[in-house]
Amino acid sequence: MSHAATIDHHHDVTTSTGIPNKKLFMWAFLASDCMFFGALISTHLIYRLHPPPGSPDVSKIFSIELTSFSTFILLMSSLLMALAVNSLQKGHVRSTRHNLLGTIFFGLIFLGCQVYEFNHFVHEKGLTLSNSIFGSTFYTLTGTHGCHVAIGVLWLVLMYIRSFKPADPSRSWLARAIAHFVVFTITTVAGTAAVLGLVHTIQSHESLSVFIDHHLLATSTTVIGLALLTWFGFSRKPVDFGEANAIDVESMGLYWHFVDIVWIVIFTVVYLLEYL
Amino acid sequence: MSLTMDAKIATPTTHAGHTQSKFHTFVQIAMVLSVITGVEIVIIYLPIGKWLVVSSLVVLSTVKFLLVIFYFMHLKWDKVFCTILFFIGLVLALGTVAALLALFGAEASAPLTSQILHHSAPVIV
Amino acid sequence: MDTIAPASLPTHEAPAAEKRPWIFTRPTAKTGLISWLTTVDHKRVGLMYGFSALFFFLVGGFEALLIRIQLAVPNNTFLQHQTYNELFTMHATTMIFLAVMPLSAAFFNYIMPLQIGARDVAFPRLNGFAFWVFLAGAIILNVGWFIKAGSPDIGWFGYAPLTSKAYSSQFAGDISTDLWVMGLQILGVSSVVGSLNFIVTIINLRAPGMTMMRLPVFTWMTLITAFLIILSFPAITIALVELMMDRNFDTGFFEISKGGLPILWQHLFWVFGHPEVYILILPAMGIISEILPTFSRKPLFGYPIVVFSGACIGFLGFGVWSHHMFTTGMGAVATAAFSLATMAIAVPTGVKIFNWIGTLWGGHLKMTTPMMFALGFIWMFMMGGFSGVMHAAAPADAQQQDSYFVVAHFHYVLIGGSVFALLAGIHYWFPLIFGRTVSEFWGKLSFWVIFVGFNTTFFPMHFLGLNGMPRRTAVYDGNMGWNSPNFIATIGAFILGIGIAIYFVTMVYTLFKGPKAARDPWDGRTLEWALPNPPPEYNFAVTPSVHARDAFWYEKHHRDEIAREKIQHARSESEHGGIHMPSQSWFPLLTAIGMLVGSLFLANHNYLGAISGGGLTILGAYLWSPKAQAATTCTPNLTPTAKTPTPSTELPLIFLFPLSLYLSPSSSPPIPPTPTPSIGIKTKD
Amino acid sequence: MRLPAPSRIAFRQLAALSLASLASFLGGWSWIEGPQSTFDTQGPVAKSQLDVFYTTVWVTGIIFVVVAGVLTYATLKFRARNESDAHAEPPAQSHGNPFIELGLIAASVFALVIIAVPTLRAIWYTYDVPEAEKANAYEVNATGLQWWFRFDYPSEGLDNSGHLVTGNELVIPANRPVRINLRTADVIHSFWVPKLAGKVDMLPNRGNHLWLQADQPGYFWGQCAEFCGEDHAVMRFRVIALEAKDFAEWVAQQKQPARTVATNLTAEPLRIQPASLTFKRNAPGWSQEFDLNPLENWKQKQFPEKDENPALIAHGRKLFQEKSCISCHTVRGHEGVGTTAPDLTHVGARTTIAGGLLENNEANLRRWIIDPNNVKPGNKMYVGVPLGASVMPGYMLRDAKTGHLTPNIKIDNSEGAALAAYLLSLK
Repeated sequence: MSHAATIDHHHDVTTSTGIPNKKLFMWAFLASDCMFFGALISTHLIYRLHPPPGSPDVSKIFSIELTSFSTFILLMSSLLMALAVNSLQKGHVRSTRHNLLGTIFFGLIFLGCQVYEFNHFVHEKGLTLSNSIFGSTFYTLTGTHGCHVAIGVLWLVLMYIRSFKPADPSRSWLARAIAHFVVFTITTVAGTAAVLGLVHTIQSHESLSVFIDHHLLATSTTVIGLALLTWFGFSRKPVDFGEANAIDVESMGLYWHFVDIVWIVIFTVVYLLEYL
Repeated sequence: MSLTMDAKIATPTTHAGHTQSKFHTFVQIAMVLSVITGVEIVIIYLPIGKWLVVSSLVVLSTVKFLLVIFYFMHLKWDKVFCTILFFIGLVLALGTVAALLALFGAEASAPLTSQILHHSAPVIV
Repeated sequence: MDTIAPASLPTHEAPAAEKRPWIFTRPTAKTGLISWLTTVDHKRVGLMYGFSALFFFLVGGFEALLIRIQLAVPNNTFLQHQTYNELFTMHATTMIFLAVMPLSAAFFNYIMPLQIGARDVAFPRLNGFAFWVFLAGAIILNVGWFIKAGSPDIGWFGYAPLTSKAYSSQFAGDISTDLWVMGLQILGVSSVVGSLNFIVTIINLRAPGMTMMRLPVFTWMTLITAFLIILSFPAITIALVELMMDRNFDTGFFEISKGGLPILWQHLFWVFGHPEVYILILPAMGIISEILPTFSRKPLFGYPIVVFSGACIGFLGFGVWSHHMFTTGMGAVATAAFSLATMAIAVPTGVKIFNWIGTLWGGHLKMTTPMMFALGFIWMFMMGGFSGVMHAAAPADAQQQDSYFVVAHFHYVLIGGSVFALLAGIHYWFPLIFGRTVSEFWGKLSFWVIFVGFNTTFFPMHFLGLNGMPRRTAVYDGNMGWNSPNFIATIGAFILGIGIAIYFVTMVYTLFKGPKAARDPWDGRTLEWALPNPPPEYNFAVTPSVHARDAFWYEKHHRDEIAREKIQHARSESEHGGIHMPSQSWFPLLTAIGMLVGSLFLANHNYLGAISGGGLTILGAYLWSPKAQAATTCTPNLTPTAKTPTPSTELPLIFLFPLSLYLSPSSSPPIPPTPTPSIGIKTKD
Repeated sequence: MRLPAPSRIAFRQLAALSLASLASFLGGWSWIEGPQSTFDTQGPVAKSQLDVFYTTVWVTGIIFVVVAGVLTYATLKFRARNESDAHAEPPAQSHGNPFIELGLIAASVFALVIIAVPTLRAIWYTYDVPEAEKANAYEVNATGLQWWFRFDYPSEGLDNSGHLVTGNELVIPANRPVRINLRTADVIHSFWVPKLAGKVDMLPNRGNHLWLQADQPGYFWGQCAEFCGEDHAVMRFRVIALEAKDFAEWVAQQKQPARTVATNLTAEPLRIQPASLTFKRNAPGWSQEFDLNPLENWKQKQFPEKDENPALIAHGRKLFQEKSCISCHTVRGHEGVGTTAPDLTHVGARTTIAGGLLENNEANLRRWIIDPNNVKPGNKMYVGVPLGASVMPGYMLRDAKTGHLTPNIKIDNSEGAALAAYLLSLK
């Protein structure tokens, strides 16, 4: 596609309807995904409306504070996603990158909250995947949603890396992109471990040296990883990424917002209604 | 779309109507969404009728849902066909959920309680 | 094959070649095994769907014959009960998911883009991916025949709790049910991905002037079927996920001891399963709606109503699933509601039959083989439809459900309906796809043998069912009055088998030795017949513009107008760099292999292996994604005499033997550039 | 749709001939008059279902004749007869006629209404016992198990505790509505006695029911109609409807503990070497003599066998304990206490064994006891009953890991004869 021409983001003249193919694809996929979550939510609701004997007291398990926090986080990530699309539609690649990074960051926090929540429920509230139907439906429903978020984060990361593809095709890029991705993954894992370690240290009132003792590897990996990421992200060469890619980011955004609206439904149906 | 076979060069079109930034709109929407979420959390603790809580929760969630799909997901500015496409799936999904809940809610379909289960099937398992 | 850039071509944007490691070199072979493994051409993908579907059709047919041998006489010992159960499970699964659906997909792939005047589908690599994933699912489903655990033996419907570990695992390594779960899951991915592609293609890649109400009916039915697939498969995906969780992670979705409700499985299954019935029959109706007008030489009677009734069937199809569950004690109200909704669906179906007869009325009917199959379809489908109305009446269904009456009913709909139409379609489009003419004598002979064999097999089953014979029974006693109908049905099955054999032998013979077909041999009405046979890679040398519903018919009757337009279009297209074709890619195949490996490990409860399979999938998808801009440009030779590369003889060889690498044209002495001057190809990136 | 027949007369003769030969081969009405025929209705529920079926047959039949007639006419009238026809100018390119189409839609809707009205009426009628007769209805619980049926009579309490339980043969009062609660102990089964009522499934964790009524005494065949695993094909049962008086007698008889045959304890060791029997797999277990008058034969079965051998019976009773039969089977008043398998207190008075598969006689009992896997492959008596994670062994001990079977109980021919004699004495 020509990059030179001005792009009308709401009308693609090469298609019969004027809707870009990727957007149409994504909307059709989301229609299909509605049925997907519809079936999951029905399963959950059916078992909630007809609880089998021995179902746990759910309102004693849930923590509304944590869930509200992750709901808020997901809403904010949606905002950043919308802003990312908006920036790219105006051709602002750097601002797009920042918004993408923000979305990734919030997405990771949401996932972290979910991991913490699951961990908490399993170890402290005794709700496991197999010891009650509520556990089965709850973990499967929210876990499937979590998988959607994780896929979204992965997609965001790949899109972020894609935004560094040099405009000059003779420069080697694929190996660098893979390295970038690997560093991203390692830094995320190490960073999560380090932050958890820090929280744990503070909770148990231990000194910082204890933290360094136990989490030196994770911390140093994080620091090195962040440095590398900064180096990867530092690029002034012209890139093969711009207004024409707005449709790619927009389709990804549609997916991300959909994950958000599914959470809106889950938040109400699975969490809030339990408090009645 | 890059792989479109009959590629034509996009004719320069005027960005009628979308030139001004949507930045502020998006931020405002996000604030509204956060506020609604806050209201929802408060509502469940209010000492009012259960039906009122449930219906306000449904209404508020629907508002959030619609705000996200029409603004963040651009349906407001896109061809109406996208909206139709998505609503086909959405309506069928809602219909299926409603039908399933109604089917299971019917008296004839109530599951046996464990007590009856053991009464009539004391064998195997 | 090297890329050729004839000097005569205007050089549009010639960027420096991208630097890539050898492993990422773009495959460019146009013939030979690699060209098939990396193809993104909708026609080649369609052919691969077609040949694999026909292979599995024969496998499923063979399973059916074994079943019929066992039931020929009472108290037969030909098969063990267990084997019999595996056979009927796999017969249904194979015929539905591995034969009829992919055969329909073959037509969607091959014919639909031609009918709308497109150069390929909207996402060509995704299309290749859908096929490879389908093949992966087919392999997973059939792996059971070769391992100790055996094939799935739970029925194609897999009703819980028979699928739970307690009832299906005879020993720790019994993974037959897991294979069924993973196989169906993978097939679901393939179907949904393929359908999303078709939806976008039909909605977005129509030639100028091809409005929605000018779409050929087959394309319309493709669209509706694709919608049914994307909206119904999620239900079974979730059901299968829940079952998989039950089997692998001890959750309690369908586990009775934990208070699970097996009836929920039935609901989720039929929320998918009933639209699935229409997924199987709507493409067939589309094919019939193409064949009848062509051979009556007049337009389809009441096109808008046929289209609308198709959409209506699709929509109502989501609201009637519980009629498969009339005997599960849903309560009188639910039963009544689903009973009425089911009867309502008979109206749009009946409308189609009226319109087909209306199409015949006043036409000049040419009694060719496709026409015979199409007429046979109307008769058989009508009978299947009427027995369908009988089930819709819930009280009558209480006697018919799970009896041979139902077996008779859906075979009338699926063989007399779908398979007849698909066989008609193969015959109808054979000259276009392979450029050869099928013998009318052998075609008609095969039709009559199939027709007689089919009715001999399945008509007596109505009586068996009403006389109280339940389905899925490996043996029956000789005092029940079921002996002669069963014996006749078995004879009929063999006649049907002979008919199918005649059909296939004729087709294979024609493929290699048949006389060359003339262009537009049937006096066709839709755009695909405007192409030379077999169609070139880029389909239309010049994008057609459409002025009326039967676009090609209009072209043939307005030659001057169309010729003027063509010249204009050709000029404007060459100004824009000629024809852009997507380039081939290994990554759809790689991604699908990742899914195959991951699923096999997951079925084996080996989570490390499953994760590495998943990793391979992600790797494939990742390597695939940054190449989004890849496309090659080719310029068609507008002189129709030029020979274009034909897949006709190559594909079957590739499917039969890996050795075909050596047999296929690419391994014969290197092709000098001269035979393919028709297409100049250069890589554009 | 027309055979390219050389001449129509030849075609007609051929058709007539084949019809005639077909009719003789098919044997008249036998196609719809089997023991499980849905046409030969014997009660109001099946009758109502058949009436709906006939309505659908009439309506669709008439439509079929009309549409098929038009289709045939159009095919014959408009077909191209020769080359010039095929190459003639195309006919008028007409696109349809909305009035015809709407008219046909209206006609189809009308036809469906004709079907819908009786359908709705029958749905409510067949769903539950009519209000007026509810008080008179007799209640039974039927439970499906892999692969047999257990029948409980909750209203027939026993002296010490519990209520009457039988297996595979459901005895009901004739001329009285019977409400059957349908339960299952494992997978889904379906209860189907075609001559009395259509089927209703037995679903885990779900309380289904059906009702039926036999208009007169009779002996009815039934079968599981939902695929339920390996031996689904041989999961059968019988329903016996009796006059009120006979039924009361039967209940009284059944409430008694198992019959004990007086033994003359002459301490002489038993030496019986019965002729060994061989049975092919799937060999039929029914006889034509029995089918001639099944109800009468059932009644005969209620009386003790003529040639009872008390010593043999006593030996069988001992074996019944030694071979661990008692841990799965109940024989009220004798040693058997198990509940995972059919109650055998009055098994001698039943006409069938092995889940309605074999006629209950000495030879079949021996066949079933000696080699159950040959009669019903994979049955629980042979491979054991799963109990949670472990397996309660049957004739075989199953390794949970490999699925490998090692012998656990072995019964030879003479032991089989003794056990058969014992079981036949339990009237």
